[in-house]
Amino acid sequence: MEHRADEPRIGVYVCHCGSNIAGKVRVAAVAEAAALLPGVVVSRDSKYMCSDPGQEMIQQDIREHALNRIVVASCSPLLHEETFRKATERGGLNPYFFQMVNLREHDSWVHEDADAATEKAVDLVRAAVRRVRFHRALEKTEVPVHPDVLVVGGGIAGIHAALTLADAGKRVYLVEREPTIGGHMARFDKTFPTLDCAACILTPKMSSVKAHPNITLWTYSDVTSVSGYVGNFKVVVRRRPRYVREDLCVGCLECIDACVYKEGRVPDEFNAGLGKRKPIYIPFPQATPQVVVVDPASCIRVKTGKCKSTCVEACDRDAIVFDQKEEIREIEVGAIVVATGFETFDAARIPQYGLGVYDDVYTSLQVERMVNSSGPTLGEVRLKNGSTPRSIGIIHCVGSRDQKTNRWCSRVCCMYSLKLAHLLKEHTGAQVYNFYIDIRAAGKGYEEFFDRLREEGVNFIRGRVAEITDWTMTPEEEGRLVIRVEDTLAGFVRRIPVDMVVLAVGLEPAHDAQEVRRVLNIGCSNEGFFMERHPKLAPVETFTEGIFLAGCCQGPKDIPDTVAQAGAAAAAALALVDAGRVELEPNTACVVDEACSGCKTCVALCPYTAISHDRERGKAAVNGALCKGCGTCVAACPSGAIRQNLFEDDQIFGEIEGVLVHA
Amino acid sequence: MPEPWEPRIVAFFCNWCTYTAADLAGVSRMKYAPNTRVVRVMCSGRMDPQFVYDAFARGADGVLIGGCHPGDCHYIEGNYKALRRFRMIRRVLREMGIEEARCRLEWISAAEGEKVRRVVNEMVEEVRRLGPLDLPGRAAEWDEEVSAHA
Amino acid sequence: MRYAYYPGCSLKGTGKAYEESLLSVFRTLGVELHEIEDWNCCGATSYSSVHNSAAFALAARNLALAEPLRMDLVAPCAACYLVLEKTKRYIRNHPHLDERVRRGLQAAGLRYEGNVRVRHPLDVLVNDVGLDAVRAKVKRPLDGLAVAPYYGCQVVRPYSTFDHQTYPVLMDRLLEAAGAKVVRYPLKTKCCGGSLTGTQPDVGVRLAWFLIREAKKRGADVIATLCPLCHFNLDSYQDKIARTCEKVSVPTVYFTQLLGLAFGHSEKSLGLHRNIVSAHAALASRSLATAG
Amino acid sequence: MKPVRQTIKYEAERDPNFAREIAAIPGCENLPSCFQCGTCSAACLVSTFMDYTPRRVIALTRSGFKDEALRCQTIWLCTSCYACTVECPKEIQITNIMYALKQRAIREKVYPKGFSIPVLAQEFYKLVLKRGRSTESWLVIRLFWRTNILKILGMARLGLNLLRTGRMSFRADSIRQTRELQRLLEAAEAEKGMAK
Repeated sequence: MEHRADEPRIGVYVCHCGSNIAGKVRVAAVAEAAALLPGVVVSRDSKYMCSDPGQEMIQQDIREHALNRIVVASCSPLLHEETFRKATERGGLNPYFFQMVNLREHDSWVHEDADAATEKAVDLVRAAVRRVRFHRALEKTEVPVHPDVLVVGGGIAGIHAALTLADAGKRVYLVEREPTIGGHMARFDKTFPTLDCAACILTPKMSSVKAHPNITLWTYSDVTSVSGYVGNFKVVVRRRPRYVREDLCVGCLECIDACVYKEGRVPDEFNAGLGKRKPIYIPFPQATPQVVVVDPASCIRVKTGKCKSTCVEACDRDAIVFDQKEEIREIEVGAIVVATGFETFDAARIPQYGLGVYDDVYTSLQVERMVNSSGPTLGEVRLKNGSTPRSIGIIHCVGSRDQKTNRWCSRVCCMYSLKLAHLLKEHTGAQVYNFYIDIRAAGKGYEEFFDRLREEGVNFIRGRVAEITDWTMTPEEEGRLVIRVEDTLAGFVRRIPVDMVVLAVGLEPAHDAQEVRRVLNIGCSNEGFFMERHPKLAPVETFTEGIFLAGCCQGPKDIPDTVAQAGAAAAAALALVDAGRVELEPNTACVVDEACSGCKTCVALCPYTAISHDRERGKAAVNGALCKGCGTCVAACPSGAIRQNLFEDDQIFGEIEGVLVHA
Repeated sequence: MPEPWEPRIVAFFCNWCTYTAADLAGVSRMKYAPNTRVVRVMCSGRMDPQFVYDAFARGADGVLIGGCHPGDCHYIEGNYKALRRFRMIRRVLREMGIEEARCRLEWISAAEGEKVRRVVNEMVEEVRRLGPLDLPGRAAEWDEEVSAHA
Repeated sequence: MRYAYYPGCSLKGTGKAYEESLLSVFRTLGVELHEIEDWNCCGATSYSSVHNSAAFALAARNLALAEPLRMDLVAPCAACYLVLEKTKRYIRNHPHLDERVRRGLQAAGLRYEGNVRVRHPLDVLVNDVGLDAVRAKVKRPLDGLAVAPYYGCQVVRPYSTFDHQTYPVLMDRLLEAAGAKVVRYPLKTKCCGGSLTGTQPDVGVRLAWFLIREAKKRGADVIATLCPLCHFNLDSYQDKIARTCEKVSVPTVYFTQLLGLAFGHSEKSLGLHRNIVSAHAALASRSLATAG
Repeated sequence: MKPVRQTIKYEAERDPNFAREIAAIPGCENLPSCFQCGTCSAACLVSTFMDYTPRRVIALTRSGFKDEALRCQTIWLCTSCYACTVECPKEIQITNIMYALKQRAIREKVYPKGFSIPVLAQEFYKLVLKRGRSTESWLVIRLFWRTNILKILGMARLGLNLLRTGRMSFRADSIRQTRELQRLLEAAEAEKGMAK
């Protein structure tokens, strides 16, 4: 056994956290009770322990009272453990002679009775006091960090993060599932509130990705496994066969013309099903990379092997290769930026809105393509019968703010609905009605854009549409779609006949977000978006160190916010890989040789193969670099021969005893 | 006058899921019974059966173990190990005449603050129905009996 | 197939034809109904307007009477169906209410343990008997008969235990199985006016008019209903609609009457003679009228 | 010209407990969640004729304007078709709240005058209490006796039609165990401990 500091001299600090803790827990009484505990030399309560004066107080007490153990009872250790460890260290102690008590999240905020909350606080402080005496000085462990970074997802978030990192001189792997990067933004026509064209902003960035010497772009590829730990991830990427050699194809599109299908047959994903494409296709003219792709689900050659394969003949570079197989690539990276994006709500789930039932009901994404001059209608807004709509209804919050579908506000629909209202009015001169519950125009220049729309004569009706129907009552309704809505500001129900309906669909987690989360070992919030480590203090970090979030995979957000967050994620990743080394929590396990019987129980248990059996000595040994500190082996060792730093048996028994023994 | 008895429950929460969920319950200001005392471990796989026995021996009326959902363990499969051990712990407790409801294992993800509230409240009520376990008291009685017979 | 049977007040009065046609269709399909002894009024919508727990206790008496039969309970009237289903759910989910209802039942020497499954004949016909079995019994398909399928409200709302709550389709499928041409009818679950036709005719009759007018526009020969109140409102006020709204008329029949016709039963045995706006001419125009 | 009325509301006119009392009734729990989107009103066919839209009734109830909520016609025009309830994005069971308001209006005798619906409801209640079943003809006669005897003459034709088609009789139906039923209803209505 190593040397333990002599008699413990413990300092206890109970934080008021303003009124957050003191409003429920009688902090002075807690400090008084703590003062009576064995080993406690100093016990104080203070308004804000995390503030400079609070931390200074700890440092001063360490010096003045020769304290050798510190307990701070304040908020969650996930928030401020590091803060107080540093304060302890500045006071001249090893930072691990510190223990934190969570009086806020686990006590004052969740209990109503002040007596019970105070009693609980005293118990928890007593437990920490009993625990901290068993703490020991630990060395910080540092590991080297691999300098490369992986970015998963090639929408605007992934593109921006990849470019930022690459510009900083880091080698970046950008992995995208679709045949092209660009994501949802590539499908938008204009962007709010400035109405600059989405393609004009995005496509230069897409080209930069392709051209950047530091970026390796893998489209039509999936991340299938991630192992390792912060600074040292091993990633497996599966590159699906696109039956076209990327190194040879120049994007001349001769093969598409030559396809045995003379017309497109398959609903075109990029145009949200408004157009048709062939089995061999390029998603859109500026697709990056400029390489065609063969859709195995519709290509006769892939499905049956029986096709004249006119595409192959048409290619003078022999780029089309039907025997292409999937490729598995293994890479090592120091950090991962996850930017896997979102999906839009399937409006057919709300049959009241008639998507798929009535001809002229469209989703907002379809309308983005319709108003786009390079879209399937070349920017013409036409009804199914070929005429131009005279009136158009835009329905906000489709699938959002609804207990039966998605509870959350999708944040972008108000603004993109305003944008579409403007564009549709511009394209058609129609009367445009926006049906909204609340207009959420909180962003720079957004409210001004809303002002502009009203000035342009767009009608705003505050009410959630109950139904779109072809049940008509008056001559002017005949042959049109009738929107039933309460004009809640006027206070009565209205029937408004329109020719075209636009459903402003909300944002949802991608359908496979749960699988992606498992591969990456990160968490999801209840609604299924990836969860950030802390909404304010660590908004792009995840609970897995070294993995960062950008864009809508973390929650709905617009393009400016997405780009800002992507920049933040890139900066966080950069800070990690640029440092070259990362400090690890020293909570690893180690074998106490004298007690080890060499039974090997632990060896099989370790999920990281960090434990080996030294045959010569007949003992187990933990590789500290591989151990991640779960403590599973510690609990399983029949001889009690494995110790987990920071979570030693004595420490935990001390805590158990502390919460149960009444002082 | 002796204070009315209140169940004392020691909870062992894993750092990544359940402890964070309890933090979330706090941030969301959910209210639940004040009878639990949380001991943080990095992983439910760290749960040494001795922790459970020790808690009961020192006077706990119940023990709650919280880990990540199956498949979601931060350490890949520590929670499966915890589940295996938990089954064994329960068998031992049964042998000792300690009711099953006094020891509970729950999967609570970091997003499930509401589940922390529900599980804690449920467990406090169940244990309240069972009444005090008071192993230390019983042990003292047995000791007396034994010495009386001696 | 055997079921407990709760006819409800309407099927013994204004909705007699519903019971007549239901029993005769079920007989053909080999479905037995056992009417529960001494059943009472379900309370409908009016009772809930006066006293809450008493309304649930009133309905619960029927559940208590049906429970010993150990069969699913068929309730053809939409209001009865809903009230029984709602009562079942409310006493299960609200302990305070359960206690009051229990106390009431006890005072009448009864108890209810929560084991009665409430069914609508449409549910039974589609899900228990099955469309194939129905098709097999069709002797005279309703060829060419254009039917507006009108479900009304309370069979599908709020619980929608067997069909969509706003866009149900099972009656469409059933009538198609009998050979009818079902028209697309966007008002299939809109309100018929309920009791307003009597109490606030200026409101109720207009609602019935909306429904009849749209059925006409969609080319329906008849409107099919599955609720005695819907039938009453659509059938009985057409003269008033003609006077106050518009001269428009479409006969209204029970879906069971249409099935019965397809099975070869006579109009009389199905109670079609009880209609105020006779469906005879509409049926005759598609060569479906029967003698007597 | 319509007389000019004061429309401003003072805090003293509000019943601050009203919303809580209504929300405490089984099935009315979600009242506080309303965000006033008006889906209920637009889903309601009868709202075509209502004095306040259902959304406004919810707003009045939630804000404690009890008098307005209880005296409005809307609650009596609700036919319980549940369209609002199934469409509500906040899963508020508006139909149940309408029932709760009706019960309260009858208890406090504040329903609109000359409105036959609440009268029908009470007549129905009495008839069922007495006989265990409802008979439409009896109900109609009782109803018009109490509201407008002249109206019954306008109904004569419908009555004749129903008699002709064998769908109406003047013999009131009844269950056998009326005594037991009355005891049942009394016990269910009674507050705890008062049951005989």
